[in-house]
Amino acid sequence: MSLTKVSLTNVVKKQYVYKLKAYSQVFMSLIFLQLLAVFFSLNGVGGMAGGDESIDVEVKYFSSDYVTAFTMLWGFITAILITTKAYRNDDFVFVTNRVSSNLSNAVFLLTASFIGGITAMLSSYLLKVIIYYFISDVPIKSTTILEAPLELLLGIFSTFLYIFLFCALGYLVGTLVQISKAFTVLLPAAFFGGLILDGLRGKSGAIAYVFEFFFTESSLPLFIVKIIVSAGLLFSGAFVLSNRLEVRA
Amino acid sequence: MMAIIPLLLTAIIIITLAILTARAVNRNVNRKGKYSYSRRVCWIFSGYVAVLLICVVLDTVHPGNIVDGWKKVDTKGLEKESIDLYDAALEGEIANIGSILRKEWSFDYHGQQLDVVVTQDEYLNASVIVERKHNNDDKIEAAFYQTRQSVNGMDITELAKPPHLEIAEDGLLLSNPKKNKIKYSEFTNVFSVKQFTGEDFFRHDSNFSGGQSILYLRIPKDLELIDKTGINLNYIEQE
Amino acid sequence: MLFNLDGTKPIYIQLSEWLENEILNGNFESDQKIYSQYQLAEIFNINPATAAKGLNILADEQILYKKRGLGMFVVNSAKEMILAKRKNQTLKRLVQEIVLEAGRLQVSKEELIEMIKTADIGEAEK
Amino acid sequence: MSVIECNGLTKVYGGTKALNNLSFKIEENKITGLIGRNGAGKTTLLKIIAGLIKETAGELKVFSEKPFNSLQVSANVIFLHDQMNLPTALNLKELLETAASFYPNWDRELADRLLDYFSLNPLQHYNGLSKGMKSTFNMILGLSARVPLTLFDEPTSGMDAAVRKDFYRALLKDYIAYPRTIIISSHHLNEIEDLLEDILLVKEGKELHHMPVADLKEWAIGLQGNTAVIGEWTKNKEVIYTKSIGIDQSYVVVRNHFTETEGQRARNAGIDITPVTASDLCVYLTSKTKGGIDDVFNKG
Repeated sequence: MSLTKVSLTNVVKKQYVYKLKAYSQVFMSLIFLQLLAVFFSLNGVGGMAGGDESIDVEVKYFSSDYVTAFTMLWGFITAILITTKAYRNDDFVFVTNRVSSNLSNAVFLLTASFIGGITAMLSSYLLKVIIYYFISDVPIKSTTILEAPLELLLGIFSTFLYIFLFCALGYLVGTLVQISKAFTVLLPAAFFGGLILDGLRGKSGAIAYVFEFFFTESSLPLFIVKIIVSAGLLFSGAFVLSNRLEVRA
Repeated sequence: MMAIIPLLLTAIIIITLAILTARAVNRNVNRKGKYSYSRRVCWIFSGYVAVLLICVVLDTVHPGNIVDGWKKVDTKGLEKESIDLYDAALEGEIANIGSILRKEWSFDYHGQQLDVVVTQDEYLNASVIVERKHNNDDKIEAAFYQTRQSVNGMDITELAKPPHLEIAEDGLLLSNPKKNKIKYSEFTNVFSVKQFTGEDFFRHDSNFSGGQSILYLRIPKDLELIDKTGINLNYIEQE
Repeated sequence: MLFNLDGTKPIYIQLSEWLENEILNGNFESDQKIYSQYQLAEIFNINPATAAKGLNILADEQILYKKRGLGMFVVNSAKEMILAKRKNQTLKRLVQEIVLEAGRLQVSKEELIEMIKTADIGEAEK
Repeated sequence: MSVIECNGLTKVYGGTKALNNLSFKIEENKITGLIGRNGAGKTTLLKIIAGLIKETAGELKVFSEKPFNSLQVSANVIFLHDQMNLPTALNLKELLETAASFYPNWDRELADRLLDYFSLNPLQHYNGLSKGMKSTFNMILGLSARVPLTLFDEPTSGMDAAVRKDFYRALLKDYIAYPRTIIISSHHLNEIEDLLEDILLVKEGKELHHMPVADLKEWAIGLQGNTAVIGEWTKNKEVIYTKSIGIDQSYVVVRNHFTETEGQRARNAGIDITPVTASDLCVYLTSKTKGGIDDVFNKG
């Protein structure tokens, strides 16, 4: 029987198509989490009361902050999920090597982030409609898609990048855990330990710095560069670490 | 820093939930069905997206309940406007900024003295500025001026009512209007948009600007006003 | 299956004997093409290499001859060769065993010869 | 051409050597039986060939390439075992479709026919299958993929006798039609013996024997008779297995170096000479002691 020649791109493409189907359950959890977030958001994300002797003003704020935050965490969890044995070894049934497996995972996560970004932004309209029709008896100030289409696009894009960053982080975390189970304890310990330490010292440490590094960047081009570079580093780290990882039953 | 802790707690809850859903979904997968699981997911997901898109449409065509008729106002000019009004009032030039005159009263009064009393509240929600007329015409003229009030950049001046004035026996009774309550909701951008539009990240910046309210009294030349309740009566200096 | 798989003889020996029987029974004439190793493998559910080994035994004994690219064919004198071989080998071995068993049972040679003589020859040979 | 070349292959798992300096070669288009006891390292070897795990020392080449992380090897090898991690979200039909997209020689018709023949519901999910049905499905995957090197690890585990028979026949027919290199590891040597061309016997991670399966039958013989006589006859022979029967009888398996006349003389001395079946021989060869389980009970 003559040998088959395969190219990496070809295999990655096939694996990607395969993963869209095989990992489809992650999109069910996306719907679930976004609906849950919408439910949490119905109470509003903040409020203000003010006024003087002649007038009292009470403002309640709604936004899809929760939905976006939930979706980012979903990306994180999804990325961890696909590094677990149950998913990782799926590749090794068919044609693969570690590079193609990682690449197709990255492309899958990119797609998932994009879908997550779009639905997270669109779900703010679901939130609005529910509030209009079922919740609020007071006037609402909002902008429709027609008034600010660019803001929607901006939202989709930046949310997509955020989710992808969280995916990259999750992928690295998941890969570390695959290498050694000790990381399931070490990583959360390091994270929470760092937070508590910062809290005790009353100073902001590395975690807060990382948080600010992304979340307070107001220049879009710089933000894009930051995300791409960071996600790239996280993925490369995961690629390098998993390249010697054996398939264990 | 402390603000992160509740955020983390929610995160933990979400992670647990997500894992549980993933598990539940996994178990669900093994059911035999006429259609494959991935296809069912595809349908459910398409349904979800369709609902979201319908909501986008509903939002654009949404007829009522939107805060309408509220003009936008440039909050930067408001402060200057109120200072200007006050200065103009003290200089007796208030009539020249007549566009913000909200209400006028006119009472006949023949006495020599008049008690000024604030009823109900302790303070009157307006500065009282008094101008003596050049003659004694036994008439007290009052006018209520107000600069624009705004909340979050929207003009709500119309919603504030002018104070209540009444001449009773030997006294001018002033009272604040019935408080007007404004309740409304605002749909703000998500943080990942605000970050780039210069809005305050993760916080909802509210601003309320009450504006300047002035009750301008023109009284007969020799009428003496007696401040019974300690409101500050500002008399316009006259040469 | 047709063969005794747990049997004492290796499969390829059993296979060559089966082919010999086929020839003896007249199922294959002189110069007729015999089964290929793949046909045999399929018939008996055995590895083709094993089947080839069975065929090669007969080829080595020149009961079959090879035509390049065409397969194996039965030689003219195949039947006679098989019969001669069986007499020489099979019968000899059987006699050996009989003698041995007779020794164990303390049957004398004369007695044994007598037993052979009286054995019913009718069905076995014809 | 050698499909697999293995030199001094060693694999250490947590301090123990699953494979210990193993060397062999597997030729193209042969069906080889990988035989050994549980824990002999069969699965480990197959995993290394399939590129799932990495050797600790030594070298193994499949199609002249190291299989670990080789896309070329992966494309030309399929490894079926009873712990296959097939995605839970896909039903059997989709799994076959996916396999078809990965393997260019995939025979769709064969896969569908086999699925139908073995009464597997294409809408069912792999996880919902019984052990035997999983094995059956693995077999369908393995046969339909038509890859140059097919590895079956215990392919018949859980299958009932009828399905096992069908499997052997299907394997052979497809092999005859599309010759390729196949390695089967199995406990049921007597069942697969006839399918095999070669046999690779491993014991404690080492290669014991690698030879055509036909030769295995003549490789050793069993001698039975009076213990003293047997002892005399087997003095300078390579003894593989001994067992005492009754008071003074013994059964001993030795390497078959007997000539025709020697055999004759042994028979005359009252020794029964019997062939040893391949599967019995493998059991004897791979057992830790020459006496087998009996040694445990023979305290004296």
